[in-house]
Order: sequence, then C-alpha cells, then structure tokens
Amino acid sequence: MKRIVNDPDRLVEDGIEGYLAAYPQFYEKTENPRTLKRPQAPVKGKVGVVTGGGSGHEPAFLGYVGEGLLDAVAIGEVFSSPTAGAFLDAIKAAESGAGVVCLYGNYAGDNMNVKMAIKKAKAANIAVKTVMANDDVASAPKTEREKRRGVAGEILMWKVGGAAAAMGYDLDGVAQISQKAIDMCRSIGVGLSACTIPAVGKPNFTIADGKMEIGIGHHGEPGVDITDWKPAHETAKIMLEHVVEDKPFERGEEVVVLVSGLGSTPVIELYVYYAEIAKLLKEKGIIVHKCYVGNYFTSLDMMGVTLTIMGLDEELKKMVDYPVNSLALVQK
Amino acid sequence: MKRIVNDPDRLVEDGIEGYLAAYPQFYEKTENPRTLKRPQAPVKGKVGVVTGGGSGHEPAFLGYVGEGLLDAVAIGEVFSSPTAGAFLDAIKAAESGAGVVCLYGNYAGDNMNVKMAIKKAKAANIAVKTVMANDDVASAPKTEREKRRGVAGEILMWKVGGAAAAMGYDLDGVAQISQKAIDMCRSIGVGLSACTIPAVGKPNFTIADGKMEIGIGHHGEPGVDITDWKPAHETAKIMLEHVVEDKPFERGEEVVVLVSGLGSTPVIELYVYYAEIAKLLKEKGIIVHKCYVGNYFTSLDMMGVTLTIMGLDEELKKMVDYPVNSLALVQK
Amino acid sequence: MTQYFSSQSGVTIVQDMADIIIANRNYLSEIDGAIGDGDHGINMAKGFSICKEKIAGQEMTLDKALDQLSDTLMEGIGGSMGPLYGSLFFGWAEGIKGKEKITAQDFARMLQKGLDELREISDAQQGDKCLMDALIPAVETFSHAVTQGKTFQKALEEMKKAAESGRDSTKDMVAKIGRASRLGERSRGVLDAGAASCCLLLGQLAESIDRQLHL
Amino acid sequence: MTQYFSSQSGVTIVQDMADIIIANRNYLSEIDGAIGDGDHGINMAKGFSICKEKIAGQEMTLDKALDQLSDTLMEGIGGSMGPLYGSLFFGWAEGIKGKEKITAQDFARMLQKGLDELREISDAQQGDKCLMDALIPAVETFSHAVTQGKTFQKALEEMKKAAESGRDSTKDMVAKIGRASRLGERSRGVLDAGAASCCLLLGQLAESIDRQLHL
Ligand SMILES: Nc1ncnc2c1ncn2[C@@H]1O[C@H](COP(=O)(O)OP(=O)(O)O)[C@@H](O)[C@H]1O
Ligand SMILES: Nc1ncnc2c1ncn2[C@@H]1O[C@H](COP(=O)(O)OP(=O)(O)O)[C@@H](O)[C@H]1O
Ligand SMILES: [Mg+2]
Ligand SMILES: [Mg+2]
Ligand SMILES: [Mg+2]
Ligand SMILES: [Mg+2]
Repeated sequence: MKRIVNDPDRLVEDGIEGYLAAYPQFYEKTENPRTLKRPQAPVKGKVGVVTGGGSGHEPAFLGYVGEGLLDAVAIGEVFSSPTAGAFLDAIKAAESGAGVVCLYGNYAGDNMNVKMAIKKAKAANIAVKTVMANDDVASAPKTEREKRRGVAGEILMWKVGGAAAAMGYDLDGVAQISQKAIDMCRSIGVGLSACTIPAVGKPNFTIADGKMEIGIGHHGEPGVDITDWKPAHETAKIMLEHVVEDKPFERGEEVVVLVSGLGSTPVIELYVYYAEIAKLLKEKGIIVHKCYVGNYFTSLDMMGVTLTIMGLDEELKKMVDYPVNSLALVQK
Repeated sequence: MKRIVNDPDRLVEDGIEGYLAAYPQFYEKTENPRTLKRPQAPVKGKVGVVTGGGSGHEPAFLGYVGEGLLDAVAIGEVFSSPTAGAFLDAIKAAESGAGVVCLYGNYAGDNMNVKMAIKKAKAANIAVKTVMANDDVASAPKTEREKRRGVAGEILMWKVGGAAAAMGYDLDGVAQISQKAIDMCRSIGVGLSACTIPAVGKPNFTIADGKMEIGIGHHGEPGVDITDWKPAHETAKIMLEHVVEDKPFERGEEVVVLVSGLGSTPVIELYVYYAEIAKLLKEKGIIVHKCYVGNYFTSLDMMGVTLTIMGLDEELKKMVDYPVNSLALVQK
Repeated sequence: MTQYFSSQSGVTIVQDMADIIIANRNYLSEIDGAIGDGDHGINMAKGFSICKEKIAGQEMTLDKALDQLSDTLMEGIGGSMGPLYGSLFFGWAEGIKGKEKITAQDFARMLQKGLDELREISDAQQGDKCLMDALIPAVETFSHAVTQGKTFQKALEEMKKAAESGRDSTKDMVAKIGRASRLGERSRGVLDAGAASCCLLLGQLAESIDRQLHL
Repeated sequence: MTQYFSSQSGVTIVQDMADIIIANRNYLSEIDGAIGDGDHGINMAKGFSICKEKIAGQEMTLDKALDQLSDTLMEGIGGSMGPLYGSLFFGWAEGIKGKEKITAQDFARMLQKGLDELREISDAQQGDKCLMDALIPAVETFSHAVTQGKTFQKALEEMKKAAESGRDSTKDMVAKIGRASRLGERSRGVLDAGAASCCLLLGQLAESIDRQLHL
C-alpha cells in the first residue's frame, strides 16, 4: 500500500471532505454528498454549467468549479460514473431559471446516468442541454466519432462553455459553443506505466518495461499501438501527427494546446515534451494562441502525457481568454 | 525507461526550453542559460528577490517566478545545486539598485555556490542579503537548527519576501521579514516510494513495500523513522505532532498550511490528508488563515506528502495575502 | 404448494438477494479481477448493503421493495452497474406493480419487463460476455416453461439452470463489451463477472420464491 | 632528467587529467551507484569535457590552464563537485602563479594551497570517506619526500602510491559526509567515488609531470 488513504473504499468521501475543508471559497455542499457546487451557484440569470465524472482524475473535475467555469460537479467513485442522482442534483444546484448545460465525457456509465438525470430534470421543468466530449482520436476511427472517449479536451469545453455562460449567452448559445469547442478539439494520450485504483491495490493493466502505449485512455483503456520506448521528440511527433491529421489542423490556424501529465510524470518532463510540440507546430505553421502545460487531467498515478489541441475562431478565442477563477485554473 | 525525455543528460536544458516556449509572459532568458528571469526584472526601485536550486522539484523553483514573487531563478542539474555563476547571474538580473535578497535552501552545494556568488556580487558592488531556509524539522534536532534542510517552507519564504519587496520594503526589510517567515515555518515529509533520477535510470534508495519513511528529505535523504504503513489519519497525526511541538504552535495561533505531494501521489489523496490535518488543527485550537493543497514542491516521481505550517503575525498575514501572479501560484 | 406467492414478502426476497451478493463480494471481485478491474463485488455489495439496511424491519410488497432496490443501486452505485441493475429491477417492479398475488404468468411478465428496461440502456447481446448471457436464457426458459404448462416451481428450477449454463457459457467467450473487451483474445477462459452476479441473483430469487410457494 | 618542468605544458597536463576522467566516466558512476546516486562520473566527465574543448589548441601555462579548469567546473558542474574541485584547482593555480619553471618545492606549495582552498569550503576530514582520504595523504607524502631530499620524480611516485592507498582505505570506512552518510553501516565495503576520482587525477598528474621531467 503506497497510498495516503484511510479506508480505500472511502477515498472519495474523505477526499471531498478535504476539498470542503481546504477551499470553502470554491466549494459548497449540496443535499447530495456526491455533488458540490460553487457558493455563488445558482447565479441569477446565468445558464448553469455542470459536469461530472469518476474520481481519480484530479484536479478534474472538481478543480474546474469556479467563476467563469463550472457551477456544480457530480462526483463518482474512482474511475466510475457518478450516479444519475448526483448529476441531477448538480443540474438543480446550477439552475437559476436560465437552464443548464451538462458538459460530460463519452463513457458508457456517464451516458446512462446523464440520460436518466436529464429525464428527471425535464420532468422537474428544468431546461437542460447536454454536450458530450469525444476528443480522443485514438479511441475510434474518424468515421465513428460518436464512439470516441472524452478526455482532456473536456477542460477546454468547460472553459468555453463556462465563459459563454458568464458572458450572458442563452442556453442554446452555451450548448452550441460548447459543442463547437469540443468539435474543434482533438486529443491523444501516451502511457508509460499503469495506475492503481487504491481500493483494488494493484495495477489493473500493465505496460511492459521498455514499452509505451500510444493512444491509451484515461483509465488504461487500450491504445492503438504498443511500441518500444521512444525519446520525447519522437513521441511528440507521433502524437501530434495523430491529432493534426485527424481534424485536420491547417497551416495558419490558431490553436490552444493543452499538455497534461497523467499523474506520475515529473513536471519538468512535460516541459521537455512541450518544447518538442512547440517546435513541430512552428514547422507546420500552426499558431499557438495559448498553451497550458501541467497536471490538468490525470489518471491516478499513471505515467504518461496527453496532448490536446483545439482550433480557434474569433468567438472561441474570446472564450478561451475570458478570466476564470477556480482551483485548477486561474486567468486574469 | 518510463520517462518522457530525449537525452536524459539534457533533461534540464530541454525542460528550460519548454518553459520558455510555453510561457514567455513569465520567463525570459538571461546571458546564462541556467538563469531565467521574469520579463519585468529588474524592477526599478524594487529589491530583487531570487532563489535557485536543483531541478526535479517542479513547479519549484521556476514556477514561483512572477509578480509579487521571485524575479529570477538559478537552475541546477537534477537534485544538484546551480553553479555559483547561475546564482550570480540571477542576482544581477534582479538588481535595479535597491539590492537583492537570495532566498535559498540549506544544502551543502547551495551553500557553497551561493557563498561564492555573493562574494562576486559584492565585488561587483551589488548589495546582497541571503536568507537560508531550514524548515525541515526531521533533518536535525531543534538544538541544531542551522543543520536543517530547507523544504517546502521555501515557498512561503518566497511568498513573504516577494510580497514585501513588491510593497516597497528596503533590502534589510525584505531580508528580515523573509527570515521571520522561515523562522515561523516548520515542515516534515513522509515518503511511500522512491524516486528515479532520469539520467541514473533506477531509484537511488528504496522504501520497502508496506513501509513508510517519516521525515524523508526532498531527495530521499533519510527520515527519522521507517514504520509500517499507516492510514492517512495516523500519518497526519504523527507529522503534525512533529511540526507543532517543534515550534511550538499554540492554541489560538493563526497559521498558513501548505500540503504538497512529492510527485506521484494522486491529488485526491492530498485532500484526504488535508481533511485530517484540518480536523487535528481544529482540535488543537490552531486557526488556519489560509491553506495550499497540491503539488507545490515535488521530488520527481516520489510518492508521499509534505506538511508545512507557518505561524502568522499581522505583518506576515499581509504578505501571505498579497496578490501574486506566477505559473505555480496565482492569488488575486 | 400454491401456484402463486404473496407480494407481501417483498422485503424478505430482496434481503435474500442482498445477502447472496454480500456473501459473494470477494468471489465476484476476483472474477472481475481476472479480466476487469476487480471492483464488481465491491460496487455491488456496497449498493445491496445500503438497500438491505434501508428496508430492514419494514413491510413492503415485492414491487415496492424492488423499486427501493432499483433506486438504491442507481443512487448508491453509479458507474455502469447502477443504471444496468437499476433498470432491470425497475422493470421487474413495473411488471408486477399492484399485484397482490404473483403467478407464474406475472413472474414471466416481470422478467420480460426487466429485460426490456435493461435493453433501453444497453445494446449488449447474448454472446458479448456480459450479464445478458445469464439473463436472456433465464428469461426465455422461464417463459417457455410457463407456456408449456409447467408448474411455477418447475419453471423456476429450469430458469435457475438456464442462468447457470448461461453464466458458464461466458467462459469461452471473447468479451465484446465493457472493460474486458480491451483484452480481445486474452479475455477468453474466465467467467464474466456480471454474468456471475446475475446468475447468483436469479438463482437466489428462484430459491426464495420456491420457499414462498411452499408456505 | 631535470628537477623542474616548464609551466608552458599547462594544456597538455590538464587535457591528460580530462582524459582520465572521461575514460573513467562509467567506472566512477558505478562506484557512486553503490552507495551514492550514481552520477559522479556523469557530472565530472561533463565538466572536464567542456574544459578540454575550451583549451584545445591553445598555449597556456599550467596556472592558467588550472584556472580555466577551476572556472569550468564551478560554472559547468555546480552541485558540490563544482565548488570542491573548483576550489582545489583554484588553489593549485594560485600556488604556482607566475612561475615559469616548476620545481618540487613549487609543486608541494601548489598541492598545499589546493588543500587550503578546499578546506575553506569543506569541513571534511580524513576518515570521513570522501575525496580528502585520497588527497590529504598524497599532499603530506609529497611534502615529506621533498623535505627528505628525494627527487621530484621519486616524490611524485610516492604521492601516487599514497593517493592509491588513501583511496583504498575508504573501502572499510563508514561515510560521515555527503549522500552516502545516510546509509550508516551499509556504506562500508565499497570505495568512495570522490576518493576514486581524486586518486585518478593525482595519479595522472604524477605521470604527466614525470613525462615532462624526462623531456
Ligand atoms: N453495456 C453493458 N451491458 C450489459 N452488461 C454490461 C455492460 N457493460 C458492462 N457490463 C457488465 O458489467 C460487468 C462489470 O461490472 P463492474 O465491474 O461493476 O463495472 P466496471 O467494468 O465499470 O468496473 C461485466 O462483467 C459485464 O457483465
Ligand atoms: N563536503 C565534502 N567535502 C569533500 N568531499 C565531499 C563532500 N561532500 C561530498 N564529497 C565527495 O563527493 C563525492 C560524490 O560526488 P557526486 O556524486 O558528484 O555528488 P553527489 O553526492 O551530490 O551526487 C563523494 O564520494 C565524496 O567523496
Ligand atoms: Mg469492474
Ligand atoms: Mg470499475
Ligand atoms: Mg553522486
Ligand atoms: Mg548527485
């Protein structure tokens, strides 16, 4: 046991207690112990913006609750969708009469639970729209985009949706621009070592020594290729090609780049990696309007890195640059 | 090889390139490739605030360059002090005529290199004061505080010194309050697994399965006790006792709490840990004015957590609350 | 022996189901551990325990108790199992809503409604190596037995057998759904955890009702 | 054979020292790996390589070349080795500053001044299991030989032997300084990396000067 936990079955409960104790300026309880909201929510006249997902991806999802970002979050067990009830209570916590968008990731459990929550929300006369992130290019071919998983692109979707809501967009407007954001996003991950769910106590998959898994998912879902270990510049190139070709991103296009560690990769290595990405993008004539490098969306203690690129138009650019104040992301 | 690197011997060079590519708003080159400064430095009339240290502790030290914080940083190899020249060039980059404080940690290499840098800085007619962090209670008994290592308390020392300089304190004033900050700080770490220097390729020490090392240093320096693994609430209690008794912190005292992961510990576990610390402090009647929970000062991919507590008076409180804008720390 | 049972025994029947899951917490996790992430027993036991506690000491009809179970799983488990078993039990409750006496025909409707609800949220087929492999043959076998005029008791017995051989059939399958599907050929050779839990639940249900029929 | 050598041979002598370190990069790292962090050869080779490149093709007196080496180590290595070896070589350069012909007496002063400078920044003693265990006996042996009127060549030979047995003496020591000191008793039984590199440097120096004396 290499973990800092009490009862590993109560990891999520205990963690939530810590968030509430540490940052009352960001988090407030709701009636549902698995739903937290920001103290200001519901914000009168503003479209509510909510999400939810399994735990173990910290600072996602809770870290993105805040001004200009998310109003409420539904919290699941480690790597497990939150309940329909938690999603419903997040929606209720964010609803001020202007409706609520639920911006979530494409996973079987989340799909089912969100669907049920929406049904009940509608029955309670709350106008809800959903946008489902599917930015992971490695999880299905381009012809089956609807099957792709949502990964770190979700953060940019929240950023854009949260900014639009804060700027006064109406429900349809927020939903549309959030959809546009995720449509403009492409991501891919590389895994170098497996992660361990504390309650399970051992890795639930393995990456052999000297190997790396290209296209690995955020819970260790299989990638598209298991190759010999490659230096950062080759890894960056392979990942970037996948992402750029898929959309495709074009010469002269402005983009946001988000590089996230998967948990155990030292931060300095993320910068080694970003240096390569920056060089390659320059060669391709793709212009980085803004970048984020850090541990933004992790997979417990997995080693590896994810790359997300989002294309920008003028509207999206405004949303990306909009100020936010959350635990994981502060922009002035 | 589980790392995202090119030539592991060039990890630091490559990482610096990434920092410069990613965040030109925070970093600017100097003539020394191992010294970065913020674009605004030297700030006219302001006391310069600099530090330096080995790499592998990211976001420390570079992440704390910014408005209200550090002006320049000297960058060493992984777990190795920067050169005297890098320290000297950091001092020069921060000097605007008001003098410079060099706020660094108590390690053999850093002591020697800072000493040499100061000699040369003085020869170049720069007024320099140094404050050496020694907040790690586990590294030497209280009677030999001068032998103690500097750890995450350095961040709070920089925060305070950086704020004082931004508020217009003079050189003596900045040095004095930085000294007060670190004198009010006590830290301790717990390690659950070892870290691996990429250029070495294997852990340079081990923590046996089922064990934890209380009082471990930021480079794997030996702790005060190797015990069986304990749940978070017991670990928190042991660590807190060490820290509280050493100073001692008293009932009614206001403090800042900084909890940092050592690299591989999932963020949710830091919150499980903080929940216990918050409970214990409440029982002791010690008042948390502000807390920081996250990966603030790491040790590559070590698993574990550090606890830092700083006592506050009215002056320190003002410094802690002062706005900052850096990569690793943003406060409005 | 009667050909119906009283819906009043709802709490007993659902508690029996909870007990069999709780007793098999580690067994189910172990199966899941082979090709999944080893949490199936943990998640299921957590949900069923909560429900058992909630209904303890109450008098409830079977449809009410199943509704409670459905709600608890949906609200207490989340993940995929909450909606999947939640829907199944919600369908079961719907199938016998308001009935005071439950005949074999009623029970067949209950099973069918459960499967219908489950299919509303899952596209999984027999052969995908999942709980459907235990459930579908069980539902079909029971209906068939009833249509053939077999006794309630006999039909339950056949249902139980069908669930068991359905569960066993998953051993040689390659998973086409869920987490195990990532393993491809490597998923062959071990049972499916969801099929195992579903088989346990159907078998316990058959036994509990059989006991009621003998009252 | 002469009893002095010309300071003009500075580049050759320092390049010889660089070569011996570069050739032993892995050996030194391996020793450091046993009870340290395995980077001693890496750090040293990095610094000496940079210096070798810098002085290549130049004409420099030995004091100038040593100054260059000192600067490069201090500026190129950092850590502890930069200041330690940087100070040692700075002291060596100081000890023979301006001398065109270097006698055994000059060389003794050079060694002594190096040790003095080193002691300015390190409190380490003989017996601490560090480079002092090779250095101090070497310095003392050379001086003693000179006082006894032995030839420069003979004194160098004895210095080299003293450094070697000093290095070997670290094998049975418990480290009292540096990273290895954390291991306590476990640090016994292997050589110290710094003593090994120091011994290599002194041995090479003796050989290179001996060659000069034969010119
Ligand atoms: N879409 C689905 N339809 C029906 N059953 C499914 C589906 N997805 C997964 N299952 C079942 O779920 C079981 C695993 O459950 P569990 O371990 O609780 O969830 P997870 O795989 O998320 O950890 C599998 O053995 C399989 O029988
Ligand atoms: N204070 C000191 N004085 C003299 N020698 C020292 C001192 N500290 C360490 N050493 C020497 O340094 C050697 C290790 O060097 P190196 O591996 O380059 O540094 P580090 O231990 O920082 O990785 C040790 O073997 C020891 O001989
Ligand atoms: Mg499972
Ligand atoms: Mg699971
Ligand atoms: Mg070393
Ligand atoms: Mg070292």
